Amino acid sequence: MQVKGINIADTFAEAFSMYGTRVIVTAENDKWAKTAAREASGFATSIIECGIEAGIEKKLSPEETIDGRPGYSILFFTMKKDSLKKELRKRVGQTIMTAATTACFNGLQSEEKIKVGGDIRYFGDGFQISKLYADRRFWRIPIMGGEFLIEESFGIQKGIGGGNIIIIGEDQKTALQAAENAVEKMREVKGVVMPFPGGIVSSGSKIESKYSFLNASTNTAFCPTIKGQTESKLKNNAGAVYEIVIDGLSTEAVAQAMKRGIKAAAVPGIIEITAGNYGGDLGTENFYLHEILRGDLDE
Amino acid sequence: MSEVKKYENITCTFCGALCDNIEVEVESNQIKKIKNACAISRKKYMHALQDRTIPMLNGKECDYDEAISRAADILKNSKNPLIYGLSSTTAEAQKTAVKIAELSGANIDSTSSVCHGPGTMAKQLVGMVTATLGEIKNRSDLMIFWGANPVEAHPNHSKRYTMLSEGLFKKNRSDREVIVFDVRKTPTAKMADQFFEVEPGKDFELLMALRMLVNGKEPELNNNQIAGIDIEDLKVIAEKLKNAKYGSIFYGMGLTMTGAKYMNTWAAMSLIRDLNDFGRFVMMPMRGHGNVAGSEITMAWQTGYPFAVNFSRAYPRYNPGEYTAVDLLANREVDAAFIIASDPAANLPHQAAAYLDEIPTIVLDPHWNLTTDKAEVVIPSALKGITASGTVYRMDHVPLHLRSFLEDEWPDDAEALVKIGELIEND
Amino acid sequence: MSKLRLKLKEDNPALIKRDNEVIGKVPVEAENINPDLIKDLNLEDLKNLELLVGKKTYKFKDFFEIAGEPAPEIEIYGDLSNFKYIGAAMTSGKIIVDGNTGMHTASEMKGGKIEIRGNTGDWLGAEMTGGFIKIYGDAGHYVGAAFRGDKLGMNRGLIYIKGNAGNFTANKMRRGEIIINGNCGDLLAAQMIAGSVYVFGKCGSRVGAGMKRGTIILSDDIKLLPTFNYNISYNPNFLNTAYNHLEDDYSIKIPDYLKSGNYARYTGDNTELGKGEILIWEKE
Amino acid sequence: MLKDKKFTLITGRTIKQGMASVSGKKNKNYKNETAYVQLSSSIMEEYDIHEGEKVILKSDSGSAEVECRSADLSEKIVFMAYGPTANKLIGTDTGGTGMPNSKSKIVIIEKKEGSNH
Amino acid sequence: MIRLFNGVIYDPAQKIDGELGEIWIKDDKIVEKPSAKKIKKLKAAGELEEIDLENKILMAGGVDIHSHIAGPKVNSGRVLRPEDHRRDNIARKGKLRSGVGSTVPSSYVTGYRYSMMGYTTVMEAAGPPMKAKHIHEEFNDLPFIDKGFLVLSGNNYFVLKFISENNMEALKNYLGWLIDVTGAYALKVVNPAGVEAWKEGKRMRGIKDKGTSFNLSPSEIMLALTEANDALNLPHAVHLHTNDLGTAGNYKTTLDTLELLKDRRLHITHIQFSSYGKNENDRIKFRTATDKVAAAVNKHPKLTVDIGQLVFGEATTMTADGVLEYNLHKLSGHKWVNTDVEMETGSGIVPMNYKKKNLVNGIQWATGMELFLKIEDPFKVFLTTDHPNAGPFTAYPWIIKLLMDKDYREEYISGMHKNIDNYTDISNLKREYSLYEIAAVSRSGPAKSLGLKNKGHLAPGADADIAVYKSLENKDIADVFAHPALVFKDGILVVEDGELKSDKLLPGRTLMIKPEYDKNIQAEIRGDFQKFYSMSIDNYAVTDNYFNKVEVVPCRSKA
Repeated sequence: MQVKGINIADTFAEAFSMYGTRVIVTAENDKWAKTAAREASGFATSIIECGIEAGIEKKLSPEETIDGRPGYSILFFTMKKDSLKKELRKRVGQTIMTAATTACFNGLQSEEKIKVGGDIRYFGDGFQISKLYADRRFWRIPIMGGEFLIEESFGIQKGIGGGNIIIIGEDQKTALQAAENAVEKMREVKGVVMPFPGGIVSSGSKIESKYSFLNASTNTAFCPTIKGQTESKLKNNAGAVYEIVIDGLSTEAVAQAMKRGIKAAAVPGIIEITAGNYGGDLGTENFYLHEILRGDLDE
Repeated sequence: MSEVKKYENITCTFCGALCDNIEVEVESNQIKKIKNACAISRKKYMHALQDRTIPMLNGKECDYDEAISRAADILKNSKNPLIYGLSSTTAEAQKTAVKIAELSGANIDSTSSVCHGPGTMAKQLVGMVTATLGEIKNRSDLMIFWGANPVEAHPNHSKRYTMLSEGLFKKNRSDREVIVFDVRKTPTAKMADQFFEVEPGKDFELLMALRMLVNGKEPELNNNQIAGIDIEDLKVIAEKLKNAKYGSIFYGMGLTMTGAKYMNTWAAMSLIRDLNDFGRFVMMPMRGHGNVAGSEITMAWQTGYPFAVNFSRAYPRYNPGEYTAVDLLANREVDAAFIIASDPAANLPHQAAAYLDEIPTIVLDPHWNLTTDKAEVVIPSALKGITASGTVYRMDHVPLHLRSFLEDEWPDDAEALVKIGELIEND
Repeated sequence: MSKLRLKLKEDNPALIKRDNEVIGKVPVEAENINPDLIKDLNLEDLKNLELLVGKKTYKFKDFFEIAGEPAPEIEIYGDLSNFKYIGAAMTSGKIIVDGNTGMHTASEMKGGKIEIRGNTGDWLGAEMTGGFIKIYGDAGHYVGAAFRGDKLGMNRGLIYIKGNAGNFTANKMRRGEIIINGNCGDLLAAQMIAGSVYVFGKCGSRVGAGMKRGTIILSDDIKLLPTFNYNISYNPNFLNTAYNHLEDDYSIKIPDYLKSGNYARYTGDNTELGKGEILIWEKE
Repeated sequence: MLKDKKFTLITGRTIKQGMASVSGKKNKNYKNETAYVQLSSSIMEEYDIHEGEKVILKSDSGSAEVECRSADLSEKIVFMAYGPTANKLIGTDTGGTGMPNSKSKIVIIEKKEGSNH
Repeated sequence: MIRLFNGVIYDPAQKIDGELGEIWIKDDKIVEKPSAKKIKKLKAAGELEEIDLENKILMAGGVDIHSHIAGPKVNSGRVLRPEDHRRDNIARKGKLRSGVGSTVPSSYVTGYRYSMMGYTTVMEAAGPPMKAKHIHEEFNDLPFIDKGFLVLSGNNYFVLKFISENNMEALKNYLGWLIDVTGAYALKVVNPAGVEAWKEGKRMRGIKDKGTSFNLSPSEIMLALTEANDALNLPHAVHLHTNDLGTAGNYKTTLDTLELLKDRRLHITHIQFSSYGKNENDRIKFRTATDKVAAAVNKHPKLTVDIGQLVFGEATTMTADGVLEYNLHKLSGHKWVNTDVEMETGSGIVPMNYKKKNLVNGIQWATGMELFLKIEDPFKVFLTTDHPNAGPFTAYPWIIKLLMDKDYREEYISGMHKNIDNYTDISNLKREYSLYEIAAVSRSGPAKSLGLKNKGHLAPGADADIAVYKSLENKDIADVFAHPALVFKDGILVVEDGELKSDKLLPGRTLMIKPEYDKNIQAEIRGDFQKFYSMSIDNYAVTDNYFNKVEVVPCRSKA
């Protein structure tokens, strides 16, 4: 199969079931909202070393937020509910509450909830104040900068972690441009984030290592500089490979993002667009690229 | 010719102090001599047998039984009657009045609602630390009168129970420090060691500030004064309150009727409660009418509630502001009234009392008063503590038995009420 | 949707007359005006539903001209200022009264909506635990309060009064929101435990006396009790959230000026827990 | 303007009112003992009122003609003994408590038309 | 006459344990079965009513030895708590007056609710002598049950004065006079010396120290009062509310008291509140100490106790032990009433809500249960909740179920705080009460302890106060005891099928005693009385007009 003349591998991205939530952070102005959102979603590329995966989903206008201030929505993902609560509490406490003028709200209405503000409130040392508006409870925590407002509970739901596409280009510049194009388009999709820096993974990995103390190592099959030394999946003319990893609140959103990404990445100079998997046995969800593109899912 | 009889330890029913040491000499069914009575009490005894009511229907004299039966009819046939008064009658009559209220689906309220009812409402919020009068006489080293003027309202109070009395541990005036808080320098204030003139309506602020000071906190100030009293003075007062071994506060309608009304008493009760963390401290409402305390007591054991009780559902419900006399009359919600031993035409706001002219009103009272003018039915009765016996409760809820020592032409309140009750019940 | 329409008869058994002139009105206990009860009745049963008039029992048909059919939505026309307990303890449905109502309207309400297009009496929404009350005119005393001796007043739900409210509004309030567009009497939120009260008009004396927790938002300056401390003049962000919620969820119009500018924050009552707050909007 | 000056009307017991009330409510003495107002002497001076002169007290609930007597009072308050005259000035609004404002009614003092002392 | 036949009779006083039988009632008494001839005559005259009980349970009417049902403190509790009554309304019905219920019911409702459980005799547990008229006034509005009151006498000025002067004769005469003039039934002693200490702003601990201006220890007071009680031949022992009541570790004070009075007649009331151990280093200071207390009770030859079983839910604590209520107020933050009564006593009131999941409340509950199960002789331990202190008396049927049904008890415990077993050993107790034992703890025992010879049994001569309960088969025990099939008071059927008959408002009797004493005591105390009381001694006595229907119970014959 080809998209705009670019070859699409007949393979699938192997993804996992994760728990996800959406956090809205607002501030007095865009500068501080963005600062907080970036800090909160920083160092959250992979649960393997970061404990949580996160990314900024969307910038929100004052009309779109509950407190009428500029904001951002951030998605967070972990494998287990417990860890989501734990990691989120750390991040909200350390990066949002500490950021000037911010407030923090739940952005996901769902049955299942985790207590975040309800735990962070104790930071108020007894001076915290609860407010209940139409069944949503908020906590006002006195801080040096004034008051930090945070919602008591955040909705969580099952989502997908690890959807991906791999873009193989003739050279680094072309591959990166294609990847950037892809990320830009994928960001238009609601309910997904690309948790790696700039949305792009430069150092992909495989499971297993020659060293017994490591359980992951560089993705040798896709490393262009050693394609002569080891078994490679790359053609001779491949100069650089970039991966885009997608976490989303639903299968549909992830598929939609992959589809948009592939289309946007299909530019001259790209050799092939493929996806990463472990043979299909580890993940809970397999996204077949051809199926996605055929429009089986939507469009 | 006729023999002179002497009675000792008679109880005067005028005020809530219920002095039970009156001596009376009687000859030919007339009071000849009175001892130990205060100026008001003396007048009361001397005048007791004058200005007596007779049974009346629509301004015309009638048989006693006719008046009774008309009263029963009015109560039976009304949809929402009011029974009011009760503070100057016996517990026996009060009990029966409650029964009549129940039988006739009435609202029943006592003069408590316009005197110390607010204190009872405050008690329902916070509780109350109190004592009998003798305990205060025996132990209290610091006595405070707050918006209370016993010298004019309870003339023998200070001699029998407080400043000037002889107690077990406190023997005389010099064993006690006395402070008065009031909006004007009353005769009681003149007997005190210290008088503080309170800005009218600011008792609440003052009490709350004292609570702060007693608990070691500083109240917020605008001009170094609270309720017209300097903060430095208040600090001294707070220390005195804390250092009292057995302090006591007597409060009057200067507290219950003003500003925050029952919340004033709530503040006072909260202060007194707090003060028991330091020493002992008690408070006492200066009950006005002789058996107004009894009206709350009897109503409470029969209905669970002290006043402002409604029986339209054949069980008691309670709500001051809804089932209280002033509200019911002023809002024109009742279609008949039974006034027992009270004079609302003199004592209630004019517009509330005026409604009694428009609805069938029954008055049970031994004397003519301003309300009897408004009554369709007037029922005479015997004189409590003179020609009628019965039970009365002092301001500190100590019960006393009244003994009658003269003959009367008319049955007493309790008997009249029993008759009315029977007529309604057996209808 | 079907509706039940009740129109109060001008001559009815609650009137107190003297020489054929109306001199007063006996209270009518109308807790049967409740959608939970009425929606499943047939018309005949509805006509015979009881109303207590003082101590005497009458029927709906003695008081109302009945139109429409029994339904979860009830519209009532007439001056019902002597009717108590309308909508008391209702859990669902809707009552609209085109006129006044008396005491205990929607007291102990649990859910649904009640709208009074006139004035109402004391104890509106007392001890309610849910639902939405909207009063176009004035309310009496003890809005959302606790009954005598009880520990907790209103506990969830929302009361919106476009006119004025009386004394002891939000007395011992535990949760929920009360919004008073007009003025408010004395002892607002006395002994409040938690919740939010907004007064956009003027306020009587002794606001927040004995309050433990909770938030009182005032648009007009007041004389504070000596038991409250000043903390700061600031623009609290949470109020944005609160105001948006009132406008979005309940269509309550918040005066624009309150949405910006500073509020002075006082806390107290310091004789009690001292964790209550009074936020007073500061004119320039 | 003098007439606009507001006073808090305090009603209360006096021993004479007490004595009169138990000596026949219909007697003139009871009426007399409950139909005067006490004012501070400075107010009397300010209003040019003489001891024993009759004035009109007005509140938002009613008005009453009363005799003036000077007393040791603050300038903020005027005092009347409990009774039917004072009750003409007391309103019926109990503020939901059952208790009328018997000690916090705001009154103004008006000189009687054509009064001539 | 009435003949109740085919009843399964439980009458521990006569050692009848579930035997099928009949009883005969004439007027207000249980009588011997008449002769065949007489029966025939009665039948012929239509003067015999025969009721087939169809194997239902037949017991004497219940006797409550300790309950706060009337008088100033109870009434103050009523006034204090409109919220307690608001949802529990009883409308007037027939001749039955209206009222309100819940933990501090109005007087009529108190009578109704006792009667509706098959109880016919109740002792008001604490009356201040100076306000005795009030108690008797309420008694006259307390229908369907016989009642008496225990007069507070442990901190009374004259008691303390005579003891400190070692004038035992005056003490005895004074107590006799006090009972006589107040119309009381027995002597109640509450926290001796401790109540006076509270008034003086002092605190006491234990029973040995002297701490008030009277310079007496609780021990000295208790020894003197128990001696005087015997000297007066009062039918009931001194009814004691121990020192240090309600505090962790107070079992030691209780054991000291039992040791001090080991050869005296004694009743310790609501002993549950006096049987707590203490964990010094635990956040939860309380634990049960029922092994030691029950052992001491089992050993004491002249002792009876009632439990004061805790019931979860609303309660209104009220006692003459003022300092205890102050402590409860400080602990709970709830509203608090205190009334000091001159020269005599005091009282306090604090509403409470005992929670099943609360560990301390759970330990208190277990303490009561353990004592019930560890005290061996059912004639020594009686069913009470110290109404309304540990809970309302209306919980008796539920407590009976807990005592009779081990499985239910275990299931109930499983819903309590998870650490309950660390502080109690209730889970290890397997004893189940039999109906015979239930009859003992709720009727025969308390009647015997009170010296009420006509009560608590079904032998000829007894008052015809009778409760008939449905048989327990396939029925909920609590439900059976809450809704008697029939209740007779004074031989009159007042309850049928758990419902009060509304055709009459039957007044109960006031039970009192008239001990012998030297009447000159009144003259002896007159001087101090007139000086230090606020009322005249001539107005102190409860006069006959307060007594509606009186029964004077004879004192014990002189040894």
